[in-house]
Parts: sequence; structure tokens; C-alpha cells
Amino acid sequence: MNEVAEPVATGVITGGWSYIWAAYGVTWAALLLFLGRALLLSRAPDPEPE
Amino acid sequence: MNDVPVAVAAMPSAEGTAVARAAAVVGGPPAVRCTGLARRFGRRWAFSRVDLEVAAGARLLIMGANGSGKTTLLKVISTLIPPSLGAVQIFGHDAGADPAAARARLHLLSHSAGLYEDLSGADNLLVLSRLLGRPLVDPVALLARVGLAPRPEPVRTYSAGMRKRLQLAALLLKDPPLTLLDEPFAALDPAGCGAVEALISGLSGTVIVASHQVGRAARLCDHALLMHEGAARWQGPAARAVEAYTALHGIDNADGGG
Amino acid sequence: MALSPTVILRQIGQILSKDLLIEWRARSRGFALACFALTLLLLFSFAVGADATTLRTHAGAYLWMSIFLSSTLLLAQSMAHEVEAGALDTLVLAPISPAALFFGKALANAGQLVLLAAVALPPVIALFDAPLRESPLRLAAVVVAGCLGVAAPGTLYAALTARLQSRQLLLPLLLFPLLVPCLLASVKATSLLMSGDPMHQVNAWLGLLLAFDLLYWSICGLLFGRVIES
Amino acid sequence: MATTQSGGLRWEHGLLALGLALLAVGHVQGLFFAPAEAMMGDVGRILYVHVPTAWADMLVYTACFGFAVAALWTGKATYDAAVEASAEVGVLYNALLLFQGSVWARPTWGVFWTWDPRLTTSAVVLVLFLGVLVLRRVIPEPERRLNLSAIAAVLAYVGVPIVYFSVKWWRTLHQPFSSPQTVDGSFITPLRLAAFGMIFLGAGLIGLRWRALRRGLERDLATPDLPAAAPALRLPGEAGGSAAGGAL
Repeated sequence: MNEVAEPVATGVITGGWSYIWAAYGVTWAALLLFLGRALLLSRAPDPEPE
Repeated sequence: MNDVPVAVAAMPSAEGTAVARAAAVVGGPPAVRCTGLARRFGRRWAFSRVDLEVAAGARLLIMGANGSGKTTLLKVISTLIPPSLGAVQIFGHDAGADPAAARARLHLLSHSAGLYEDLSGADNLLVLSRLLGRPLVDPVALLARVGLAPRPEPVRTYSAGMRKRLQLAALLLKDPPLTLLDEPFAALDPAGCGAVEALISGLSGTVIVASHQVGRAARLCDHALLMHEGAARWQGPAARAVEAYTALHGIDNADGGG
Repeated sequence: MALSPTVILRQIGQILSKDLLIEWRARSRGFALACFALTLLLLFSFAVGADATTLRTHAGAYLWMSIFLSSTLLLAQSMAHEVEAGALDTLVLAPISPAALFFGKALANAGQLVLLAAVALPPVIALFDAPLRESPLRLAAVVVAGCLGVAAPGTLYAALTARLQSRQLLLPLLLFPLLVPCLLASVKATSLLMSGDPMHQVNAWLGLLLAFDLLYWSICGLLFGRVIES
Repeated sequence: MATTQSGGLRWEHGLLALGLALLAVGHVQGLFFAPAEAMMGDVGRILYVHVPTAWADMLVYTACFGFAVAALWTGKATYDAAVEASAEVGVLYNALLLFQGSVWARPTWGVFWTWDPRLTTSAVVLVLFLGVLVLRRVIPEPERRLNLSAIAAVLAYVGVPIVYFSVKWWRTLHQPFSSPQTVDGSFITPLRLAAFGMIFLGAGLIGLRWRALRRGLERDLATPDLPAAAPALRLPGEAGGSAAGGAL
């Protein structure tokens, strides 16, 4: 956590790229996981009606 | 087709379904008219292809084993659950389009008591009488008619037989032109059965009784309908009801094994 | 034969009086509920600690949290006695209009919640040393508006969950997030009335509560028929 | 519509590809080419993912409300499936929104969570729509599930403005708070690209889930074939045909 940004007090916040990567990374990962699951489920064969 | 001034007559339709027709009663619509009635739960049909006309003033027994669809049929006729297919008319009022008109003309005595467990018997009757818009002056007298003493305890403490009697008091209070009774003899001792029988035969208007205690119920009715696995299988005079039930089930269930 | 407005008004009164009669007959249950609400008040102070200033500042919050947490028990009960022995079927066949059933039951629930608040208020003032600085009439208005806000969606969700398997869990799960504005406004208004309201903010919160009440009393009244028929 | 099997390309696949492409372009621009924000510095770049998620989420919930009203109105399985599909996507976007919001708040305000009106409102709305999804899973009867979950979705959605106002007043009548909304000039393009990306992606995801859910729900809600007519029972002595008067 050496990349923690300076708090607001100093004016402009510098650094903080670890937060940026976390936000983008988790968002893309979650979107792609949901997409993968949705694709998988949409391709599942019809369960046979009894 | 000759019109017989009693209640229900039956004929098998082309497919062999039992179709009942009301005999023409002087003017007025039939008490119940079901056309192509069916109800499903999920993918299972509780009953289907029921065409039924019950003339005003008739007394019909619906008999059948457990799971034959009697209870669901009564609930659909009473508008408590909507049909999946078909329509119900109560004295000419379409139950789907105008449920209030149909409901005002009928009462269902069902498995569940339809009562407030926290109120006493008299309180229950007083509450119901106000809701029905016909204030009750003397709940004690009404309780006495069904053989109940005015007890201050809540219904929660009542036995099954006492609840049934209280249900009958509620029925007498509403006094509808159409009465539907679902297993009226369940949970009653012989004395209770006798009392219920007397009360039912004293009812005015149209009565439909659903029961698997065929012998006892048939004595109260003039016509009978046999349900089996969701289908109407036989219809005829109540006098032959026991015979029909036995023929279908192969056992003598005349006294209903209650 | 649609039911006329006068009939519906009469039915609302009958349902209301019926529910109150039932609660009166089973008043030991209501007493237990009040005890539960008071126990919660004690628990809050134990959880927060014996710091008089903190407790005084948050007295309004403790009052409303105990009302909210008790309310689901009350709401579930009011629907349970319709469903447990099939009394609802008798009502439907009477015939009672669904709107009358909703407004009657919701008014009865709101009345009981107001009563619960009235019982819990003196201990709140005594336990947390939070005397009222503004007019008691305005506090009464806030309490009534807050309880009305809980009662409308509460009655609908109680009916919606009454026949489900995990109803004890589902009722608060569905209800509490919906009640966030109601809780916020009630707590803020009550706290201001207790600590003084120099900026005249109470009326704004009261307005928000009334908007909340209006929204949910009308929309729940419209949807209640669908709930009990399905 | 016939259920063609896997492999076929459909409109939702186009939307998904378009959405992913727009989102990727917008994000690359926002991350590497847009200038750092004046006050927030590089951390401001989180807004290119955060703000589009918020906009798209709002639209997804609005669609869910529309589907719920349509489901209540018509009782059709296709709208019922759309309610569930859009609630799922709404909850996904909402959870991402909360995560991005707290990741942004930490370097900006020094805390992971602030009771910012938008953040707080979206937390409440997340719980509301999670409730709708939970409700759908505990009701086994298809008709009841349609009605009750649509009612819960309608109630949840109409409450959103009032939740927002209450939380906003709660904060502003207390202490002023700046909210993350500083958008001008050079920030607009990546923001727009990402926003359209999230919206198309959301529509594609809803479409994908809708098609998968619809099959099952249509079967649940469809009227199954009536059982074959049972033969009438004939007692000895009863005449066949259309005799009336009790005999069969």
C-alpha cells in the first residue's frame, strides 16, 4: 500500500493508481464473469418438460 | 332431451365426458353453471373438462376419493381461486367479471375454519354479521341452534367438532342462496354427524356437498357427481351414488370410512 | 355489482374495529410486544455505553429502532390471524373489497404502532434524559406520520409473505430497505424536537414523511388486491 | 419464436460486442490519454468507470420497473423473464457501483465508505432489488412468483426518488458535501464512450439472460395439454346415450 494517495488536505491528489487498477480490474472481471455465466446458461440445452 | 323439474341430469358427451344439464326450473338462471372448467397447479391438472349445471334449489353430491379434485372444484366454483380454463356463473353472474355479485350469493364451508382463533364463538359471529351487513342481535341463540354453549374462551381452545358447528352457525348467519360444503362430516363424532345432517337438510336454497362419505352424504342430496383423478366420471341420481362409487373403486365405501 | 364507496368506507371501519377487537382479546400478546420494545431500548443503551451525551443525542434513533424492530412482529401477526384458520376466505366471500381490507388493516396496524410509540416514549425520555424541547403536538404529528409510513408497506408485505415458507425472514428483508426514508425522517424530526429546532427543519422532515405516506398508501392500496388474490 | 439452439447469433450478441468495444475504447482513452483531473489527479480516472455504471444502472432499473408493470398488466412469461433478467443485471451493476464508489472514496476522502447521498441511495436500492431476486427464488408457484415479484419491483422502484431525497437532506441539513460530479471538456469523450458501452453491454446481458430464463418460465406459465377425456362410468341398468332424468 505504498501507493496510497495523499489525502485531500494537500490539494491535488497524486498517485493512487492501485485504486484505479482495482476499480477497473474488478469491474471488468465481474462483467466478464457474468457474461460468461450468461452465455453458458443461454447455451444449455432445454431441460425436458416432463 | 326431456326436461325433468328436478335438479341435475347427466349425459356422456361425444368424448365420453360426463356432462350435466339442469332441468328447466321455472325461469331464472341456474345456481351454478360451469363451462369447460379446469384448474391446474403448475403442470398438474387438479381437475379438467368439467361442464356442470346445477339448477336453483337442487342438491348435488360431489363424491370422490382424496385427490380427485373435489376441493379444488368447490374453491373454483366459490371464486376463491380462479379457473385456469373455462368460466363459472353463479345465478347468471359471471364469477370472473363480477366476483362480488357471485360471492354475495354463496358461502363455502371448507376444511379451514374461516374463523378468528383469538375471538370467542359469539365474537366471531358478531364480527361476521357486521361484515355481512346484517347485524346479529342474539349470537347466543344462533350458537344454540348449532348446539354450542356461549363460551368466553377463544376458538383456539375449541375441538374440531366445535369448530365445525361454529362454521355452520356462520353459514346460517349468511344464509346464502347457494351453499357449498366441503367434507362437512370430517372430524365429527356420530352425534355431530347427525346434527350436521339435520342442519344441512334444513338449509334452503341450492346445496353442493363434496364428500367421500358417500352413503351419509347421498341421503341429503338428490343428484350425484363422481369425480376421479380430476375428471367427472359419472352422474346420476343420488340413490345410485353408492353403487357408482363402489363400481369405480371396487370397494364398498358406503359409510365412508370416516 | 361493484361495491359502492359508502360500502367500502363502512367495510374499512368494520375491518379496523375487527382487528382492534382481536388485538384487545389477545392483549397479552400486545403486552409482550411492548415488553420486547422496552427491552430493545435497554439493549441500545448497553450497546452504546453509559455516556449520557451520546445517549441523549440518539434518543430519537433508539425510539424508532425499537418501533421498527417490533413492527415486523406486529405486522406479521396481523396477517397471520387472517391466514391461519382461513378467515381471509370468509372475508373475501363476504364479500369484502380488497381495498377496504387493506385500508382497514393498515389503519389498525398504524394505530397499534402509535400506541406502541406512546408506551415507549416515556421510558425513552427518562432513560436517555431527553426531554422534549418543542411542542408535544408536533411530536405527536411526527409519531403518527411515521407509524402510518410503516403501516402501509408493512401491511402489504405482511400479506405478500404471509403464505411463504421463510416469511419471518422475508418480511423484514423486503420491508426495511423500503422504509429507509421513513426511518430517516422520523428519527431526524424526533431528535430535533427533543434537542430543539432553531433552524425550523422539522417541518421539512414532516413534509417528507407525508409524501412517503401518500405515495405508499395509494400504491399499496392499488396493489393489495393482486397480492391477496395470487 | 422457435428455440434455435446454440451457435446462432442474435441481437443481444451484437449489443454485447458493441458494448464491450465501446467500453474498452472509452476506458483506454480515460486511463491513458485523458489528462489527470485537476483536483483528484489520476484517481479521478475512476470516474470513467464509475459514472457510466451509475447511469447504466439507473436505466436498467427503469427497464426492470417497466417490465414489472407489463408483467402485472399482461401476466406474460416473457415480461416475467425480463423482470428477473433486468433485476439481475441491475444488481450486478449496483454492486460494482458500490465497489467503485468506495475505492474512489478511499484516496479522495480517506475512507472507504461515506454517507454520500448517491452512494447511500444505491446501497439501499441494491438491497431492495436483491429482495426481489430472493423473493423470486422462494416462490415455487409460477403465477404467484410473477405477481408478487413484479409488485415488489414496482414498490422498490417508486421508492428510489424518495430514498434519494431523504438521504440527501439527511446529509445536507447536517454538513455540506461535495459529490463526484466534475465533468467538463476533455473528460466528456471517454465518459460518453464508456457510458454507451455500459448501456449496450447491459442491454445485451439482459437479452442473454432473458432468452435463457424465458424458456423455463414460458413452460412454467404455459397451459399444459388437458388430460384425455375419461370415459363415463356406466352402471348396470343405465341406458347409454343422452338419456336424461338421472340415468346415464
